[in-house]
Amino acid sequence: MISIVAFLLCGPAALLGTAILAAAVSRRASATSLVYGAALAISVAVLAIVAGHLAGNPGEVSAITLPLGLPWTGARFRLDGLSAFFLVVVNLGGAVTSLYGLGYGRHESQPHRVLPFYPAFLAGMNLVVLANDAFSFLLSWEFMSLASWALVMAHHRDEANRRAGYIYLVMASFGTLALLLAFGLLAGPAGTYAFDAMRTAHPGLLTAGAVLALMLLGAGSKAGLVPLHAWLPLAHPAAPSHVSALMSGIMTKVAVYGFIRVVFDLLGAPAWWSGVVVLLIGGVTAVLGILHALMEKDLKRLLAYSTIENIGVIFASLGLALAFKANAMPSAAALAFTAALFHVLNHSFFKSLLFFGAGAVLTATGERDMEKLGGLIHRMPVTSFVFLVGCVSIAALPPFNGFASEWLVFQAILQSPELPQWGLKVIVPAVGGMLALAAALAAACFVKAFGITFLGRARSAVVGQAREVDRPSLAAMAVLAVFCLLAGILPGFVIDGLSPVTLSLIGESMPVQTAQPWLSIVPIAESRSSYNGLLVFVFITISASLAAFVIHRFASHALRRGPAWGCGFADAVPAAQYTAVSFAQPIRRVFGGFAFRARETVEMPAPGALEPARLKVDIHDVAWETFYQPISGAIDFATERLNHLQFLTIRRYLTLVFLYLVILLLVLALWP
Amino acid sequence: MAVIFELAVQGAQMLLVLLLAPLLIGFVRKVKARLVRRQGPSLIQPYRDLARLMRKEVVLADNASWLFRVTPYLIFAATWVAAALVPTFAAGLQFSWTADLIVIVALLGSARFFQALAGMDVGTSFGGIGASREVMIASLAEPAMLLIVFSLALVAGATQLSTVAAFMGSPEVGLRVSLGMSLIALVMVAIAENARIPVDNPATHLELTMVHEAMILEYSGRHLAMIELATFLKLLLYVSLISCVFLPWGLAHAGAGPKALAIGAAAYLVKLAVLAILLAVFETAVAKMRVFRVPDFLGAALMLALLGTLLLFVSRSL
Amino acid sequence: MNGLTFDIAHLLAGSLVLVSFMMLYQDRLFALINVFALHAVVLALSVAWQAYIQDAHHLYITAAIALVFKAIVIPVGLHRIIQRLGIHRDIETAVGIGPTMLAGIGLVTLSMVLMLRVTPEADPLAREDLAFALSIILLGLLVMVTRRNAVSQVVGFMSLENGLVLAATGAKGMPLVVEISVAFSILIAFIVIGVFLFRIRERFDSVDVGALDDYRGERR
Amino acid sequence: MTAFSFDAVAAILFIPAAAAAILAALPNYRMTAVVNVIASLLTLLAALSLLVTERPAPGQYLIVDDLNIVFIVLNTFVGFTTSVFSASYIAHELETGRLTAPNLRFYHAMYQIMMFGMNLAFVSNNIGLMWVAVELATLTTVLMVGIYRTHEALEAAWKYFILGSVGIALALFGTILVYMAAQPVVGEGTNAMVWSVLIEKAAHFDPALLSVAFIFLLLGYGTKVGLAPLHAWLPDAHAEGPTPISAVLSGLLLNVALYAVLRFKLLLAASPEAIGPGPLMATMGLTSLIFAAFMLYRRRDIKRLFAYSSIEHMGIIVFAFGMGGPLANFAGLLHMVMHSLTKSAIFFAVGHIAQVKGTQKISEIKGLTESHPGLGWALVIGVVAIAGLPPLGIFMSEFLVVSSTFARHPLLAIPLVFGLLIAFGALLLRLTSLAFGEPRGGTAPVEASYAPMYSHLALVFAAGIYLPAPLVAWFQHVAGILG
Repeated sequence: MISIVAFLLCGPAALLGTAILAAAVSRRASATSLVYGAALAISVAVLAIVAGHLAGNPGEVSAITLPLGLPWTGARFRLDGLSAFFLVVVNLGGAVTSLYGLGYGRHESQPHRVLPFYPAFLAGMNLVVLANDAFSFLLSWEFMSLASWALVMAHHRDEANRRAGYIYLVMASFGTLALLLAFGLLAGPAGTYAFDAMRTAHPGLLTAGAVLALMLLGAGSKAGLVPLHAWLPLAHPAAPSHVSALMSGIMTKVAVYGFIRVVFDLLGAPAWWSGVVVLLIGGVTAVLGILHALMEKDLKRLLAYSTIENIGVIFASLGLALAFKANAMPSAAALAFTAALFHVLNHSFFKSLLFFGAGAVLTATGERDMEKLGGLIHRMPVTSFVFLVGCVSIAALPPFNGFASEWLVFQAILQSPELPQWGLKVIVPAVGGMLALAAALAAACFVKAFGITFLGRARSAVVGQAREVDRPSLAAMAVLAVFCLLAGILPGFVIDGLSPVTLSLIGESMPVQTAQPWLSIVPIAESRSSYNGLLVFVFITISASLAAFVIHRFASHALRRGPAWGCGFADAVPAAQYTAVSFAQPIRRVFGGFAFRARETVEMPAPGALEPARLKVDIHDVAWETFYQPISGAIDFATERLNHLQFLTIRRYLTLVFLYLVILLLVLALWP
Repeated sequence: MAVIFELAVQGAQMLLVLLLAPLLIGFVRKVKARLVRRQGPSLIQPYRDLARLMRKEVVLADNASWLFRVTPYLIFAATWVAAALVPTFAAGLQFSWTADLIVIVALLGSARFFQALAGMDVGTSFGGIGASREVMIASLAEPAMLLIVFSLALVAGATQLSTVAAFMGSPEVGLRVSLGMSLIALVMVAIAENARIPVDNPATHLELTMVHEAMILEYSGRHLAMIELATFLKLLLYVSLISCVFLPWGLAHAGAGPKALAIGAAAYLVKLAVLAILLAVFETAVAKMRVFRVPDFLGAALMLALLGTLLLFVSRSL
Repeated sequence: MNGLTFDIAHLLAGSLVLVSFMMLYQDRLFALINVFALHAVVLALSVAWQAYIQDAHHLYITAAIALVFKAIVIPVGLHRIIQRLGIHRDIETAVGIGPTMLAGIGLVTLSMVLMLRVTPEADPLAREDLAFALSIILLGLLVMVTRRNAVSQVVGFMSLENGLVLAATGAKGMPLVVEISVAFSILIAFIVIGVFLFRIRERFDSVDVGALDDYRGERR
Repeated sequence: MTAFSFDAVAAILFIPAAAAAILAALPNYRMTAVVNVIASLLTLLAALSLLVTERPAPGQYLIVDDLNIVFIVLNTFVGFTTSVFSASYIAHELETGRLTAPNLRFYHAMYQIMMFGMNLAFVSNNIGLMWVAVELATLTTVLMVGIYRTHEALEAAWKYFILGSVGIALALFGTILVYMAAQPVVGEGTNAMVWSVLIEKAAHFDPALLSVAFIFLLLGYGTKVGLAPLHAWLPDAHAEGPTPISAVLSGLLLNVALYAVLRFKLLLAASPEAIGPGPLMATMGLTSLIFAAFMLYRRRDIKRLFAYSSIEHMGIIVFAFGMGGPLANFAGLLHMVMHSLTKSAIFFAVGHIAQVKGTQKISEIKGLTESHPGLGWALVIGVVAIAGLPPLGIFMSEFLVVSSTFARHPLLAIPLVFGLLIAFGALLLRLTSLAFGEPRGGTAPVEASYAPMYSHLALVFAAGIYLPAPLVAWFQHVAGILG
């Protein structure tokens, strides 16, 4: 009997085949629908297989070794709970994105630069999740980066995109090298690169610490942890929107998978301080990410930054899980870990949805700059509705899914008093505060995103000819919106679905949720805390419609259209509306000082001069200026200095040889 | 049978908050008026206002979208559900486990979210001002609130309000510094959230420092009524939150009989009255502060809450 | 072997080193070439002596090669080139004589130290020869390094080759293939250099490598 | 059987030599190109026949063992593909008048002599003979580098010649010293230069002599490997010579020198008291890697850019062999093969590019994937491969080198990774400006065939995914030999 992994591997294989085919036919008109259709079908098929597997025996592990890749290790692939879950995330995202691409791809100006790499990208992510030895893992990992790089370079005539692609790939290979070192440590001098072997070998404390640090560098740079995030807000928006959705919604999750796989699975029992490190990094990442997002006026960049925030949340709760696991508090660890995975799933939903929305706006108006948008809700009702759903979900508002997972995170944080170490006792609530701050700021950020883009009046002419986008795109977005709602009101099912994963990695899982009365979720005990999204949803709908009905029925339902009141001010030009920048101004005033050394200067014209006064705002990316600029400066200096060696005379070159010889001989003379 | 009774009690609570909310506002206004030696409107004036607004026709800005028209009902519904889930006269009601304190905070958050959006919908500069300032205030108030929740939960070992209330009612609580800090922080947050003086002035229009009123400037008729009602409910919610957490005396408990419930109701009314008077006195005593002083105000609340949480670790007895 | 033969071999090799030193402080091209001719002559002598004491007759060939090619043909050729290029009046040391001499002394000591570490039971004559050969090679390199002019660099290079020949002949019973290859390589070297000098003559006005060096692949 | 296979060895040497003679005589250049290709093909076939036939016992002059078969097959293969490439390339040069018919006769003859020299170096069992062969190959390439007779070409050739002949001298001295060390043990005469004899008796040689010898050999042959700071000739020779020669230099000649170094490393490793060759080689390798990585940034000439990348990769290979151990040696061999294939493919691409764009200046070549998709994407794949990204072969070897190093000497892995990253940044930077952006420069189509280029890339790609078991076993055996 062929193991299920073999079936699953057919997916990526087929995707690669599609990629090659696409490279051949990419200049035909029919290529777009062909490629995306194929990708859709394959993703759905893989989903079906995984679903069948989970429905049948979720705990069961099946592995296979192909005679490929690294000789004497072979290409090993393995399906366990964790990879099954991430397979679902990847292929769900892949399927929806392909559906979206069926419509969106038609507007692509250079399809031959997108179509071949899109399936390859999907295949890469699938393989990463299935890989079971260091070599295949890294190969798929870097292949994934490479394919996405090609997609980022799709619109290569734009200088900014080229720069984004460059920084992206350099950071990516930096991450890969870090992972390579980590695996080198785990494999040991004998070079046992199979994960199974690493799992059994329990490294010492120092090694474990080094591996953790390297994983934070490697997986973190891909996921976008501060300060390794610099490439992310450049690269994600540069790609075509559906690819941005994949990169932001799915690829970052693959990075999270890598982190979990190594730190929770291969590394064995963690030390408590590892939890501290991950927690702090997560918290800082969350706050800084969302603050940057608030300062953005480019819609896609805003979304990219908010991805950084969500990654921060995920890593923070992973850190919690580590801390609890280290202190033998399996139930709390299971709670935190479940929260992390749940948030992974949710973020893949709403972030893809939001990027799709941004893509729709881009197709309709050709604009990403929110300052030129506004009032789209009248022209694109459906898009704006689903986008709103996305915003509500990502802002962690009940009864949508974002809230469910954040609620679980907070519940996990509330377990901290049982932790023995003082450091953790103090840090965990502080991080909790950071996460709360991040959540509140996220709400603010997406009020801005939706309000400036879709509400108000049109800020430029491009909005005038905006049309609702094509059906496939709308369908994709609608599907995701439904997912967001369902995961929000029926979280119990998701949590129970995750229990095998937690069971395998933590050793315990959360209590069964779907058995609870009224389908509410109860992490520990009902007396402690509980949440019932379904009922909240029902109550709100009932009472809202009830109120509406009562008033319309018994009071008045008269309605008259008139000019806006605006405290009696005459109807001002649309430019007088609040803009993205001005909307963020109060928050910039509050946090800008320390977060990005923001400075506002007012340029007053000379007395009597006619030009208007100007308010100049300059914002600095502290991480960029603290880490990246010095490095590039140093490289610049070094190259400048060494470059002189290209311009010596032959005699001087001979002198070099001569000196080298003499030095070596001296060494030899002094050799004991 | 018992279930029916429980449901009845729950329903009673929902209606109660709905009916009491305008009265509370009226009472506060009355007291404030008396404090400055004015006659002031009658206690039921808010009811009259609401009824009048509901009968009036709605004047809708040309640019207003469907969101603008749906929002009032959403805000009302969210606030009402939240308010109905806070124990007023009795804890541990039928649906109390639907949502714990965090969820209640989040429900208010979603109400605010939609209100801010509605403020931006018409596209006047006032709406923008209101929305941007509101989210700024919220971005500080919500973390503070959550930290308060943390410290309560760490003391009571739960975020379930009924449990917290029961615990706070029980003798082993004693007097704790951290709880005091949380109380102060909670009051500050409540003031900010309800747009009361000194953070915002509910009684003014056309003042560039206004926040809440600026967002609802374009509303009229039944929509305005809904929003006003939601505002009243919010105030009631916070008052009853404070009362049930910090003055849990007389609170009837799960499965209690009619007598206990009656006592609870009476106690609840008394608490409301006391807190309302305190609020009125406070508001008359202090002056409105500049908008950009508000972050400092809330920052103080945040720090207090965090401090309260951390103190819990330093010593269990504090 | 008896002391006398050893001393003579020693003497010749030593004098070869001495001549190398003489090369170091020549700053006129003609003088340099003349000293090189002397160098070649001494080399021929010592090779011949080696052939005698090892009674390895093929070494006489090497000696002849050294004498004919290095002591006569090449110096003459170089004289021609210099006259044709009209660079005989150049003063072309890059480093002062004094430092160069000091460096030379250092190099000789270095090679001595290195070679005396060789286990004594190895043939002592071979050891001494190697030590001298090594110092000659290093001095030859030093000449190349301290001279600006292409011709003198060629000379330095060939004195280096002389050191090689000395070493090779010192190695008992080393197959002829080596000597031939040495001569062979020098021949090729000379031809190629000649070709180059010729071409370079075509292109520029001097063989001064500095003239070549003004273009170094990538001008900034 | 034995006889036949020995004939194969003879053929590898004879065919190029004969071809050289013929080519020197042939007037017509189309003819010469064809003959050149055919000769290279025959040599390749002869080399391949070595794989299947059993090997002769090592004689006094020639030897065939697992170690050099790797090199021979690689050498003849790349030699063949390059001859195919050079046919079209040279035809174009002739049209543009950069070369004349006599030049060409000379060029092809030299090409075959060079192949002869390299093959001889590989099969020679006699360290003296090996030395002669290496020098022969070097001198021929010197002449080919200078073939354009431009100011730059002459300077490059002159630099190459001077530095090269110093290398020659040092290597020869090293060889003599080895003989001196062997002579007391093995006895006088040719035997004391026969490698297969030396390696058996090496344990009894005088360690001090061997150490000095190795230093001279390392520097002498290392000059041709292009290790910094002995590299100076390499970039200019690559940049100024005809592109096929650049390809051969990077792909083959460096390997010849490397092969020599390896042979002597084995010799030294066999003698316990002698200085350890590993640390020396590892240090030189790291130095070259990091140095070249930094040098990559400011290159303006596309061929010089890739020349420096050759230095970088030679550094990696030498480092790997210096580290030693089955993993590192395997990685080193694999890396060498992959680098030869990839780098020559890149030079093929660069040759086409330089011809269609009419310049070698990086700043004047842009948007290749737009103007010449086939060429541009080939360049992208090539550079991606040389930068060590999967799914191409070099990734596997770098994976092995880095991870095994880090597991054994973490502190050595840090500079290694650092160098790799720096180099990657530089290559990618140049690639971005070459292959993407607004197209710039000539847009005339390339009439030459892409077959050699793509065949190399295909091989590299296949190797990155799947290494056949026999190949692996063979490499592992060789890695075992290398200790």
